[in-house]
Amino acid sequence: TLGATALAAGAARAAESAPPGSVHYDVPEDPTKEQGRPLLADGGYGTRSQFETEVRSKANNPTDLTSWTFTPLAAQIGNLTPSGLHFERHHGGIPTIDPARHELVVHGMVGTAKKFSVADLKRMPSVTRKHFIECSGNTLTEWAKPTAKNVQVTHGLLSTSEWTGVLFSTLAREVGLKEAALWVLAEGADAAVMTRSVPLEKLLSDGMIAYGQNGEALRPEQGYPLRLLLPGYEGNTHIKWLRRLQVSDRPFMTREETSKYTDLMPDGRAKLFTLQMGAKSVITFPSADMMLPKPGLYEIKGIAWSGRGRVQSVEVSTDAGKTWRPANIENVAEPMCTVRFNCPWAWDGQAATLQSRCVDETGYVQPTREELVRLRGLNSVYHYNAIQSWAVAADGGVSNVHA
Amino acid sequence: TLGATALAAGAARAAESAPPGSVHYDVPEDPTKEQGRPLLADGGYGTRSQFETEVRSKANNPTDLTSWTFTPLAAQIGNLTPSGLHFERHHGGIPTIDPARHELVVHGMVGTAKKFSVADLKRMPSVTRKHFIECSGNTLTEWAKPTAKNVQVTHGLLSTSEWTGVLFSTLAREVGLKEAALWVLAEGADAAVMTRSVPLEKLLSDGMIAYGQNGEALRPEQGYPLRLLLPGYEGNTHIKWLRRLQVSDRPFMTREETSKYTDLMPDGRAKLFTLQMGAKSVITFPSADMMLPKPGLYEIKGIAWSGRGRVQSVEVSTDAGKTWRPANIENVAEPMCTVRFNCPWAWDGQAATLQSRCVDETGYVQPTREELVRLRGLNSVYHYNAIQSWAVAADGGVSNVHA
Amino acid sequence: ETLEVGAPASDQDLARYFAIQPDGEGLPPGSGTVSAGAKVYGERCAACHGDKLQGVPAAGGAPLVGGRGTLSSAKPVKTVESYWPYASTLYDFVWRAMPFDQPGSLSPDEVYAVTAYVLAKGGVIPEDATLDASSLPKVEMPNAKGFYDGRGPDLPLYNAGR
Amino acid sequence: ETLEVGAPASDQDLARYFAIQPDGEGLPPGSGTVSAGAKVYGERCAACHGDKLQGVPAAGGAPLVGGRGTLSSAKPVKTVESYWPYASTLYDFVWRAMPFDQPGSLSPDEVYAVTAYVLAKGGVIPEDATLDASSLPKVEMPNAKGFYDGRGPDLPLYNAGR
Ligand code: HEC
Ligand code: HEC
Ligand SMILES: [Ca+2]
Ligand SMILES: [Ca+2]
Ligand SMILES: [Ca+2]
Ligand SMILES: [Ca+2]
Ligand SMILES: [Ca+2]
Ligand SMILES: [Ca+2]
Ligand SMILES: [Co+2]
Ligand SMILES: [Co+2]
Repeated sequence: TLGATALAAGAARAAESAPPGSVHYDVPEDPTKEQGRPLLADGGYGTRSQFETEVRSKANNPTDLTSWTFTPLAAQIGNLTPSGLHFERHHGGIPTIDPARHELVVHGMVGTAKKFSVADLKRMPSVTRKHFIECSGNTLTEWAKPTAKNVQVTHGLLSTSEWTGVLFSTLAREVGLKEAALWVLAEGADAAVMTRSVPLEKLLSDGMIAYGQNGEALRPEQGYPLRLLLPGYEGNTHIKWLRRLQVSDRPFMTREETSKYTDLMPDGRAKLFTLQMGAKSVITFPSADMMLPKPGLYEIKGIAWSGRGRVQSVEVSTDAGKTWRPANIENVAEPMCTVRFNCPWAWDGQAATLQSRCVDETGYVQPTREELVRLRGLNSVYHYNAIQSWAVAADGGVSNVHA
Repeated sequence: TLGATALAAGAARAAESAPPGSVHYDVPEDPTKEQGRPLLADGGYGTRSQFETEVRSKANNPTDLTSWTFTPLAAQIGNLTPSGLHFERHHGGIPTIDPARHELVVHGMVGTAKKFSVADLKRMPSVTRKHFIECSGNTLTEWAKPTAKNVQVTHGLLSTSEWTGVLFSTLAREVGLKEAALWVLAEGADAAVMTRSVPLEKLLSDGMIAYGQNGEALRPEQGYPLRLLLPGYEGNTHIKWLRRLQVSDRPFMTREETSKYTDLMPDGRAKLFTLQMGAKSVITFPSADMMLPKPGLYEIKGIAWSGRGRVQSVEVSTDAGKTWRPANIENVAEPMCTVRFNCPWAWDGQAATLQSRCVDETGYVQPTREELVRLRGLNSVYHYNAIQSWAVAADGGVSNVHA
Repeated sequence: ETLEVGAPASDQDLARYFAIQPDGEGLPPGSGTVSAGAKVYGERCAACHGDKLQGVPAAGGAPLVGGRGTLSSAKPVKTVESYWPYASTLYDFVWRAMPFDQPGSLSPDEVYAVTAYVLAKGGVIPEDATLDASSLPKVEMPNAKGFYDGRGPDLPLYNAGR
Repeated sequence: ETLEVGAPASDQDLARYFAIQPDGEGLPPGSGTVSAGAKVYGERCAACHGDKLQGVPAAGGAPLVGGRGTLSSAKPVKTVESYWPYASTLYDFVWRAMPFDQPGSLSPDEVYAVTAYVLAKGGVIPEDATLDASSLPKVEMPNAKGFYDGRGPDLPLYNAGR
């Protein structure tokens, strides 16, 4: 349970309830007329305000040991996901790993097979980069008809963090790569012993063995103490609890890259290794399940991203895609990282359909749902990155629609 | 105490202790042979690993109601400070504020005095920017002789976050500024009713009313629900629990800008409004209180920042400043934001003195202690930004020295 | 010039790991028959995947057989039988992750056997088959030719909608 | 064109706020004598700042008097008497933040009185003085000329050490 000091403080307040991640404190009538609480009553690691209630929500799956949770995107402020709200996907539960007993082994088509402790990795040259991770199953309920009730469920398998770790290229120099090497198997230390084959070229370009997330160690749900980071690649490849990298001249064809994470086309054949996430965006305000109180000036806000580079521009439509206006980008665009966008909108009280569209620096334009279905049919499951439509009714109610 | 779900989980484990901010889970012998814990056992807001122990430490002051805590910089990974480890300074304790009852009033030399609810501010155009905040008292123990025992205490009044909020310039347009306006008083809603006068020019250039920190609402210790953000200015001016902005044609000469936060020069006169933080850097590994196990190759790591713009370059010396080598910058430099740097070092087992030196994009060079003392004497208290020296002894012990 | 970080990994260090490739590389010694597999399946798998390998939705256990000919239909049914391109994947996955509630608890012989049982129930191999490191990679899966490398973007999306 | 966000703040809304400027702007009606201040000080301040205004380190209360002539010495002592440039700051600060344990609890008259008391003990005003909105801004503090605008960097640090 929460550390000793907080525990003691907590006991005295056990009767009070507070949202997850927070501690209850009495609210003074006038905070300028009463001393506040002293320093370090929290034991030295702070908690969020008791007035903040957003949480990850879980998918309705038969077992919570192989399932996922959604980031509450509508409540997210800024461009980083708080670590405690990062989306989750595990196939055998969250393991508890003692970093002192954890190793990363690199072997296969290498000069010298080597093992690295977490401490070894921490004393190597490091890089710090901000990237999103998106599950390629994000938005998969929306192919045939609008299904999910809000943006947490339509798009919440997306989170952004600052990641710190060692580039794979740095490790590669330590072990030496054999000439014919082309693929690398990455393996996790969880109950699923999760495995994916990754093109060596990707690993050498920007693959990272991450041990840091948002300034501290990875969170347990995100792979503590080590995870693979493959900027812009589908989330399943960012192997968590990483324990092994096996270099080979061919892919391994694991269950997660054949039975799952392959994209079935209308002709009955399926695409292997659809690894990069397409350009995508979504309006988070206003979005489904919200209510606009009255006509007037609103600030449309949202998130855009691409697995292929920087977001170049975002456009917003309030008439179901007939006309588009450029949105403001709130923060500096970084490669394979989300941006926040916003755009003023004077709502006249008539029904309207809101959309956003992302173009990335390679020129890839986020498709409409029609285009996407024309290209892929209705059964490819993964990589749904079509333009999302939210309908605003005359009464201000917002809902998930296909425009 | 921690939300309902976590509370229940916590009760069952009350006997186990875990560091602040974490929850204890049993460690399996082999995590691949046992299912992990299910999703959302944390109530939907995650906690850090039970193996992570770093905490804010507090200064030894007579009362914890006006005091400060230090960020554990040596343990920080990457370029962001986890919100729970952000340094603190309060003058009347941490108030608990219900955002539904909090307002920001803007008045004085304006066209129309206005009040804004937190919800009002959240529906205005926003910006998201990464900035450090440094207390101008950071490193104040080091003027005359090396005093603090480690880098948490020498430099830990420094933290970096992604901040989201409304630019002051956006608010200014709502209220209208009178022609002769030059200064703005910012006031907090804590027991100290903290006040500082800020040049209007600064507020109009990049001053922000922040409501977001690292993707979620501000933490209570950081001013929940609103704080002023003045990129690169001394921390005391970033008024927390912000409730009021009063526009004037002259500064107010509050206690915090006369009795405190003025810099006494050797001639007995003192500088008012030394607001910008100078270029500064510090090596966090190896740093005082550490022990290098044996001679060999090490990766020197540290942090550099400037209140006047981007960090341009960082150099490292291992011979007390006789020779300098360029360091690698780990992340993209942003204005008034920290960068992480690193530099390989082959330690031969001889005594060595490690230093780092920052140059910012304006050409300002971080001074030696001698230069700083020559310019300011020994009694100016604030804005100590001299080059820090760590001595590595032949036995590997690292200590805080003046070179 | 390396950083001199990390230690050599010995054969013993590597012995606890495996990954089976389509050509059989990585398969351990041992073997298993369909009938031995029936016993393993009944005891260790049926509760979650069903007596008839039809799946048990409440347990999260997918159907393992059926679905041939459905892949280009409106309702494709993807199982080991109908969809998986390589038998090696079944061996690899069951050995690492099944039974779901006792991962990594099966011996190589048990995995050969239950793999043989699943493939026989799917009509992929005969009921009297024995699988081992040499026979398993030779199994031809019904949908072996159903996959192609899908790397790279959908090209029509470049400059679409402009 | 504005965003139409926020509501006008009425005079009543603004009445709960104050900030006192060196010229006295913001001072409330009322007044206080040194002797009235002695009583307020004894009851509400002395425990933390000492009988003789000498400070009580254990309570975190600084000395409020003394230190004249030390500012250019090796050990400067900065107090209201020796360091503060404006009497308005004392009124403003005590009204908003003191007594530390009961902030904002003093009436304007009490603040005028205790301000007068502290300034008299520091030899800044006579023992028979009365402070109000018109006399307070006229008080000349001993170190009134001891400050200058310090904005901008130390220029010698540009290109130093290069
Ligand atoms: C306690 C329940 C349970 C038991 C027992 C169990 N499974 Fe599973 N099985 C699952 C679940 C749940 C999954 C999905 C795992 C995931 O999400 O990765 C699964 C997945 C599979 C898959 C992959 C299906 C696909 O289409 O990708 C195969 C094959 C499989 N199991 C075979 C077996 C075999 C063989 C056994 C016995 C040796 C077994 N299972 C025992 C629950 C179980
Ligand atoms: C319970 C203890 C306590 C009491 C009672 C108290 N003070 Fe203080 N005083 C403090 C502390 C602690 C500080 C430092 C506050 C801070 O950190 O901002 C302080 C600061 C001050 C300062 C600023 C000193 C400086 O050099 O900046 C003045 C002036 C002052 N008090 C006057 C008073 C007066 C007048 C009263 C009574 C009306 C009073 N105090 C009552 C504890 C107390
Ligand atoms: Ca109370
Ligand atoms: Ca909230
Ligand atoms: Ca091979
Ligand atoms: Ca256990
Ligand atoms: Ca740690
Ligand atoms: Ca005025
Ligand atoms: Co894919
Ligand atoms: Co200053």
